[in-house]
Amino acid sequence: MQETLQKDSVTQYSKDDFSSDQEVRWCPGCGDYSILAQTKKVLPELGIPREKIVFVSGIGCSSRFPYYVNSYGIHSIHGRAPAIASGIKLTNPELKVFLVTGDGDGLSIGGNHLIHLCRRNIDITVLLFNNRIYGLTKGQYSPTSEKGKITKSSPYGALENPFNPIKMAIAAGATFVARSIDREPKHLAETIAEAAKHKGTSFVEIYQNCNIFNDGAFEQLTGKEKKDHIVIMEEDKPYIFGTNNDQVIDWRDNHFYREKLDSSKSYINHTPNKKRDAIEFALAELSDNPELPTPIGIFKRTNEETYDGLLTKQVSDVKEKLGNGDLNKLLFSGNTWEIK
Amino acid sequence: MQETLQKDSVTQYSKDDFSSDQEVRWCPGCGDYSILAQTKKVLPELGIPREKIVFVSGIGCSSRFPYYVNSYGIHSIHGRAPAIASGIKLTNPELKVFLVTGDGDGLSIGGNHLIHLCRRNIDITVLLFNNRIYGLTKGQYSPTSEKGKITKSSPYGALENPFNPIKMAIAAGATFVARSIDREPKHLAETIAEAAKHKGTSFVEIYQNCNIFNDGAFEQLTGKEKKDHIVIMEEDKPYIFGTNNDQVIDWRDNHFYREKLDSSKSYINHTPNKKRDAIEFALAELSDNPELPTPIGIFKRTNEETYDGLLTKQVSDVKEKLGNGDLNKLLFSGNTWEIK
Amino acid sequence: MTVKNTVKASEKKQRITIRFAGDSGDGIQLSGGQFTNTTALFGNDLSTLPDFPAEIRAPAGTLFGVSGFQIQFSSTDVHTPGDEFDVLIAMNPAALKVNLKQLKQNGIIIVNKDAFSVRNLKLADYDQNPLEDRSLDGYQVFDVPITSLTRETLVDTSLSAKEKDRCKNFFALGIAYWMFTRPLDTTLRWIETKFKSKPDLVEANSLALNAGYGYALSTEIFTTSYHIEQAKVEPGIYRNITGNEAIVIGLITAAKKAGMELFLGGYPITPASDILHYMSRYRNYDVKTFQAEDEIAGIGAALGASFAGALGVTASSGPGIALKSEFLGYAVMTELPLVVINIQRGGPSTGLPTKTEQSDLLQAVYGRNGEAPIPVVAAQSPADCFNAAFEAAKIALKFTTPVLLLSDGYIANGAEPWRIPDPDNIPEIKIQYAESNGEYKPYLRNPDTLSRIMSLPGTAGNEHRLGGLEKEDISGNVSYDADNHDKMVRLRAEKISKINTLVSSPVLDGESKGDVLIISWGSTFGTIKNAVEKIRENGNSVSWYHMRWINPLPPNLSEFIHNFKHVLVPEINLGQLIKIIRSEYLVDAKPFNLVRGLPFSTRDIINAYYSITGK
Amino acid sequence: MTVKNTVKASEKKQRITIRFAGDSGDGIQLSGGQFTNTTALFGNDLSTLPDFPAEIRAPAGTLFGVSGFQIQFSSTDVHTPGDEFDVLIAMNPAALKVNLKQLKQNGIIIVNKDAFSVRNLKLADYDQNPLEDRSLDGYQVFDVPITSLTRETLVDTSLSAKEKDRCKNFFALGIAYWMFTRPLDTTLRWIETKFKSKPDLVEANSLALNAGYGYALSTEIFTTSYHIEQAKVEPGIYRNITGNEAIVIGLITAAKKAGMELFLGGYPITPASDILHYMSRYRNYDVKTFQAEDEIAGIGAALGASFAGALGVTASSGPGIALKSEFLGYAVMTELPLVVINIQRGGPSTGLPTKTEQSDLLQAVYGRNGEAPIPVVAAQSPADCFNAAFEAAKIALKFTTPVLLLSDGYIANGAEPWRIPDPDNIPEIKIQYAESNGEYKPYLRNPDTLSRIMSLPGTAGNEHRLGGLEKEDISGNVSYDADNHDKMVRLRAEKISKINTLVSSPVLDGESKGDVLIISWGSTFGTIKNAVEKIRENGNSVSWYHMRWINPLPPNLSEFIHNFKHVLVPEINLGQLIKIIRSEYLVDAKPFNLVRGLPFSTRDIINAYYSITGK
Ligand SMILES: Cc1ncc(C[n+]2csc(CCOP(=O)(O)OP(=O)(O)O)c2C)c(N)n1
Ligand SMILES: Cc1ncc(C[n+]2csc(CCOP(=O)(O)OP(=O)(O)O)c2C)c(N)n1
Ligand code: SF4
Ligand code: SF4
Ligand SMILES: [Mg+2]
Ligand SMILES: [Mg+2]
Repeated sequence: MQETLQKDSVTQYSKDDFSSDQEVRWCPGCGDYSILAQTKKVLPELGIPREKIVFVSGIGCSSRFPYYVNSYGIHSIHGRAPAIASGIKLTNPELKVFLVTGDGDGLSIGGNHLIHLCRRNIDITVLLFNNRIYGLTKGQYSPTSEKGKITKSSPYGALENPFNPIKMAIAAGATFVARSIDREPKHLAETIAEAAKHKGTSFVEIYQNCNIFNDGAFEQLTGKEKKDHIVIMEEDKPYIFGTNNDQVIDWRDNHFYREKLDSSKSYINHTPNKKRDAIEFALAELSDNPELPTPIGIFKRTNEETYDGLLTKQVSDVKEKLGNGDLNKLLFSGNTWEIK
Repeated sequence: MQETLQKDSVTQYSKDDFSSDQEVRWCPGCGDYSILAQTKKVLPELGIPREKIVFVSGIGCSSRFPYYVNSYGIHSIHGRAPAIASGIKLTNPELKVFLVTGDGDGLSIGGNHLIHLCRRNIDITVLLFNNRIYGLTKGQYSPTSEKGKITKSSPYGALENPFNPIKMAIAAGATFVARSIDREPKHLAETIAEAAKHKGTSFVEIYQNCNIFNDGAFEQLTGKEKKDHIVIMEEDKPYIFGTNNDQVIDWRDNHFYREKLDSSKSYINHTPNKKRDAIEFALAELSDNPELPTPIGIFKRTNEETYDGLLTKQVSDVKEKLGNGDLNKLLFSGNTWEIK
Repeated sequence: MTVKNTVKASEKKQRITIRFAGDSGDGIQLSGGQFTNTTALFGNDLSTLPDFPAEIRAPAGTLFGVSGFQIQFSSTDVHTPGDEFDVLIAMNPAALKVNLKQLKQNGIIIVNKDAFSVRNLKLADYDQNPLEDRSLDGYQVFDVPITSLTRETLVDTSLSAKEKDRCKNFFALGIAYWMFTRPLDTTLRWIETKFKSKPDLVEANSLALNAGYGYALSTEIFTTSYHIEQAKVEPGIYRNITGNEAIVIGLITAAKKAGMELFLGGYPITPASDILHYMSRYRNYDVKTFQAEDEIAGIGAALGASFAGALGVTASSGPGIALKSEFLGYAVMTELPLVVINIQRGGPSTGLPTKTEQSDLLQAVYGRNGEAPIPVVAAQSPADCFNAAFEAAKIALKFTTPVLLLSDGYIANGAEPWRIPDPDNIPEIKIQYAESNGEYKPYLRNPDTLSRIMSLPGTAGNEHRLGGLEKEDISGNVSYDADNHDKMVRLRAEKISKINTLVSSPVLDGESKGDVLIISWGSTFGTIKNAVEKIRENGNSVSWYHMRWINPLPPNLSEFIHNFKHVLVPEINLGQLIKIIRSEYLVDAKPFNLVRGLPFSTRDIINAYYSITGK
Repeated sequence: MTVKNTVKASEKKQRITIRFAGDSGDGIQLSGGQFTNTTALFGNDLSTLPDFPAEIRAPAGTLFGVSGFQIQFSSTDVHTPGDEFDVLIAMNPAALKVNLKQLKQNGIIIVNKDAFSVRNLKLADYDQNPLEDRSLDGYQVFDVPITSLTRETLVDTSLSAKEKDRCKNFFALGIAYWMFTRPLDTTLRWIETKFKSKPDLVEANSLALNAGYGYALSTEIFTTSYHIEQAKVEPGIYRNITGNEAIVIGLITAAKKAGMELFLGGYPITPASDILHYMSRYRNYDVKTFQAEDEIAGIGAALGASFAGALGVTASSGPGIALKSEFLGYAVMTELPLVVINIQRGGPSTGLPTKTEQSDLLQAVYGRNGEAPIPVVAAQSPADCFNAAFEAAKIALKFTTPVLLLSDGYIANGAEPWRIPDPDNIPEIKIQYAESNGEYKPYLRNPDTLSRIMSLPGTAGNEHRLGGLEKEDISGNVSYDADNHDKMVRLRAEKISKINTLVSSPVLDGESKGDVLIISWGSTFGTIKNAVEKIRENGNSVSWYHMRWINPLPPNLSEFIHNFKHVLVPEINLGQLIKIIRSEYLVDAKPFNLVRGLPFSTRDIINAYYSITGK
């Protein structure tokens, strides 16, 4: 698709060309602003004409996103964005389709559609804004809220284990899986750009602060000591981190361990571009473990046939085999007889 | 729960005590018969009175199961058995709840409910009959059908990658995850028994032959050379298999490899009882790889708090703190005033 | 087998109904299909109905495992597969037992005598062999050892015993061909193509067919054959078609005539699955089918496809349609074209999945939150599904609206000859898209239809966003304004009423005043047509109005509905259309309802007529 | 601050409506709540309505960010929060702009003058300062520099500037207390408890409240205070209650009276979420709440809970109810008790989530596949939600059926005083379970109610299976039999009609014949009551029938519905109940509809009355 689009003489867009005429109506201070800004920064870099971009969302604060981007867009119903997005992409594979969703929209009511999208590997870029809360409905716990969390709907503490969205995306078969943070604008922009360029279902979990109902959910990862709690995964490099860049995580005895960096030793390198996912799965587990840093960056990126690609091919194969559909043939097929 | 139940003087049941008065109406030769037989064999061993057992299912050939078991039962609607089962278990934690579902019922329309059940770790035993086809609706491909499969709804071949149910259950957080086969009655009975005894969400994928619409889907694993294609996982033992018991799979360079057994070497042992799941995930991936054997047995078994247990505790904690609910208090709470 | 040449009688008949019945494994559907093709090519009018057991493959010989195929054919018009049959071909005791009550007095029974074993009799709950206990007195019974005769016929072939037995349906078919003077060539040709790669099967099946024919011709058992002359039907080229096939072809035709791709978002469910199956074969017609993870994703993908410029379609049955309710409301709000097909079955809930019913009408008209009007159109017969589907698509596209197309299990699986229209005579469906001028207003309307003027992704300058929150008139921006909401709610309703400018009202059959007006809809068409003819034959007067669009209501109905002493509304539900009729026209219409999972019989309607008139 | 002691006038009033308005951050809901409590304890009858912006936290000063709280209080009966208000307290220009059109002529405006900065004026789309351009002539405007006065009052406290500013709502409240001669003590006590752990906030807020009161008392700006006498309401103990609170309490009471646990399967959605929130606090009442992954799982879990012996409940709003359609049909088939609450909001689709509407009635009655009758009951006011919920639960349990309880955004968030019943006088809900005898027939019915006689898991010997396929009468086995199906479809319908043996018909208000009969349902109760009183005060006659159960229809309506020249059915939709009325009674009822996302005003109804009578 990328090729086709680049053939068009794409105007050199600026960030502002992607601002719609709608007033942005998130709470002041909401992390969604940063994600919007970075996305609008990335869009001109893709070299895709504005009219060939479609943003699809569900319902939630995050899902208001399409209103603010000057492209085609669909603000759909709660949890169902993957269905609509799939229909759009399969109908017109020339379009670049983004899907914006929240931890409630994408993992609670919409969980099934999302994993089926990943499984099918339709060429759609998913941005999941994870603020670990239902924002729009004013603060109930979500499938990514921590156990014990006290919210409007859990006055005595939530009893559920949270989902790890990265694990789910990997298990379901997404071919590009990454994580970033609203407060790391540069990393965020790069990650969105990489995801957007990937062919196949690309899934990006974005940690996002809801300063009204779940302020500070990612405090550790965005505060002063954040460098001790984040490890940025870079291809073919070991997992080094820490305020003084002196920590590393390494894979031993089938687990990741944290240790002090010893420059004389060699460590496992990050290699996201392969088909088997056990190590990626172990990386995904790190964020569940308070002792270990949370990885951000690209967990997995593999090149596989897309559903949309296969469908296009199937259509042309069948046309080649059976000839272009013709109404006469359609109507007069089967056993016919004439009455005079 | 087990304790409570065992206090009842449980009649010594036989297999037949669990046969209902309904005629079994699967196609002759269907793998479901074997699963029914093994389940009815296991039930008496659990020492649970028949009236405290509930079988809940969705819709599909597999989901007719509850009609044939003489216990309480619910044949619900397509995909929704986890919701009903959760409501039953949370209302009466004394009940032993089984959930019977198919690859369509449990992974297509019901995928979301199933992963949320696993995440919550409600004490329910899930038996997923995977025949890689929609049986009841007469043969469309399912989310576990292989790519390229030709069926009624995919005359030119299905374009989708299949789910790996074991991966999904692990990623979602089920605390007991296992696989067995309709044609391995002994293994099947043992696996169902272990699952039934587990406290928490136990998930068993059962490969099941649909001899009408997908005959031979598991040919390799049930045919003459099956021993070359199955590895039976046993706790604290290496993964040895093969018709002559001379093959092994071992973990090296972060992958599983197949090799000839060398009795002088030591191999990785199967240790399903731990919290981190990367190796289990790698084991789950084996069945996607035609070069490697398909593991059957228990992938994972960990002991974690159940949602039902936590809820019971929360209810009694709150009672302790606030006193038993009393209608007078309920009605006359808040700002009241009297008009004379 | 000793064969004598005998001279046999030949009788002329106007109309015959045959029921083939046997185990699911007996090839009943195949025999029925062959008889149908042969009969169609012979030039009779006809109508057929397969009748599957609910179980996939019930154990052989059981009552619930009986599979049936019914065909009515005639030298005059045929409207239904027939209520009762003249001939029952029963391949085992269970098939006899299940079907006997619908056989006419003195009707013909052909049984496979070999299948009346003790075991099979027990499976069929027979205490005694009905072939021996005189319980079949009053019928013309022909007990033929079909299995052994077939084996004998094939004794020289290389087939296994099991394979030989599987040919016995052709032997039985051969008997039927002789009895109704049908030529064998259509079926012989079919056998040749079908088993091309297995010459021994071609030989065996052909032998069996010929042997059955020969047996009937030569033995003394069968004395009379029947002749049914060609029907005087409209000249043209015909094919036999089921309702579900006709829907598929109708929609593909509509998409082609609109110059669009067709996109079906589906999920299997009885009795709608065949729409997904048939549709998936037409990739070369730019038909994309997407088997979604559930019904919600199915309609969602279809709606996304509509947004991207395809004709979005989704098909399901009761429980699946219920799941689509929320998305239907969204389609109303976004005003995107969409065809939603409901092949109704017995309800509520899972109900009777393989049976027919008309009980989803009020759900179709009202089953959504908020004021969410959706046009509803109902097909009346298998072949008519083509027109209904075409019209549904046309209205969806012309009025940028979801349209609900109602069919049901009876006409979805039933078949009848369809006079194939000349594709060149089918008018195009012209759609007006907005110009690419950077000033696009997504809720600007065509003043005639009140439809939105759409613009597809890819159109530079017309970038816009749709959503489910209330829209500001014209601009389409989100609006919480009170007056705007009232306006939009009324605009959406008014748009649906405008559909009457593009579709024509049904024509009243009969006088525009009188004693009785029957109002009906959907698949009861054929039965009621029969009944109306009979009532008139009996010298009574009746007028009949069969509705096509239930929403909006047809304008001409109000012109005469008050001119009758009695208004009778027969429905296969507890009274749904009648609620709408009474409310709209304040006429004291009376219901006639039977909710048995089965089509009405002609007699039911005639009785209802007499009971309302007190005659 | 210079303060003079002045002698002020005091005027008696019968009825006052005040609107507090300001930014979401201005503490409007809090001030309103305090004014309400004080007024309730003072002994006036009252009714309140909060009015939130659609956005969570809209930027300060914007028009769409205005939050409001309205209260009507009186020395006589109050039925609604009032159409227009006598007093508007506006904390910024946007609040003034948004609310001015509903202020009565010559009404009182109290504004925070400090907030009328250029920036805020611009945000509110004012070209000129309305305090200066004479556009408020015709109102009594009091422009008080509330922010600076508050700051001045708190100059000696240790609070930050921001914290000080947050006290300004108490200053404004103080003014209101003076103006309507309310005592300060209730609020002072509340401040003490609320900020127990922060003594400096206790001090500051109390100071601000007193200062506002003192300011109004002493300055010459305010000349008149108003006195509204205690209402003569029924003696008893009262509390103020919102509709959603009342539903929660009503259901818990029902569960207790039935000796059961209560299980709520929920999923958040505006405006129903508060039911989940409130319910989750009552763990010690054996209330289990389960926040499911979606609405379908919510109803499914509730139904499972019912099967296991709890009172299963699920609550949602339009789009969520649509998703539950399939499960509702399943509940009909399995005949399990279930209470389903729909807090209606503006539709279709996502529509207007924070606005009110009555447009889900036909969905409630008809929105399922197959013949799936469900009783439908509607609450009429916040406090009435208690009775409606209790009755819904009772019927669900007594008739083993799902029951749909309709409320809406208006009464869900609105509040009014509720005379608390004596719990001991509330009768028990007795449920008959089957004996444990090994002969259990799950579809055996109680001959009076036609309800199933249930048996809970855990009961030895009564093991049985339920499901969504058609059931054989009595045994409950799966049955594909045609006659059985017809029988069961009718039995399920008949059961619902039997509910009339247990609930009483509404009483007709007015003569049983005459010119005009108004028929209404749900939350329009208060407004229509006002209107009916006004119409009668004007010397005109009108009768009024407010329905509680929409399905089954109340038997007494047929006794008088034909005795009126005009039947008027006002609804906040395009006419839904009226469809049922016209169809059932064949009466030419006329609709009155406004679909503005808002409750009717009394004037709307009066006008509709005059327009139908042509007076
Ligand atoms: C069918 C349906 N159910 C429920 C809702 C109410 N609802 C709207 S958004 C939302 C959750 C939003 O959470 P999330 O996706 O995390 O988005 P956020 O607001 O946190 O960005 C819910 C429950 C709805 N609009 N529709
Ligand atoms: C809402 C709804 N959608 C669709 C169906 C039709 N349906 C019944 S079973 C089934 C799939 C069954 O597949 P699976 O769960 O794999 O069970 P199997 O028959 O293979 O055991 C489908 C699509 C239904 N009954 N209800
Ligand atoms: S509620 Fe939270 S997520 Fe929503 S806009 Fe406000 S800060 Fe952002
Ligand atoms: S269709 Fe397949 S799965 Fe269903 S009963 Fe028959 S053999 Fe079993
Ligand atoms: Mg969120
Ligand atoms: Mg299956």
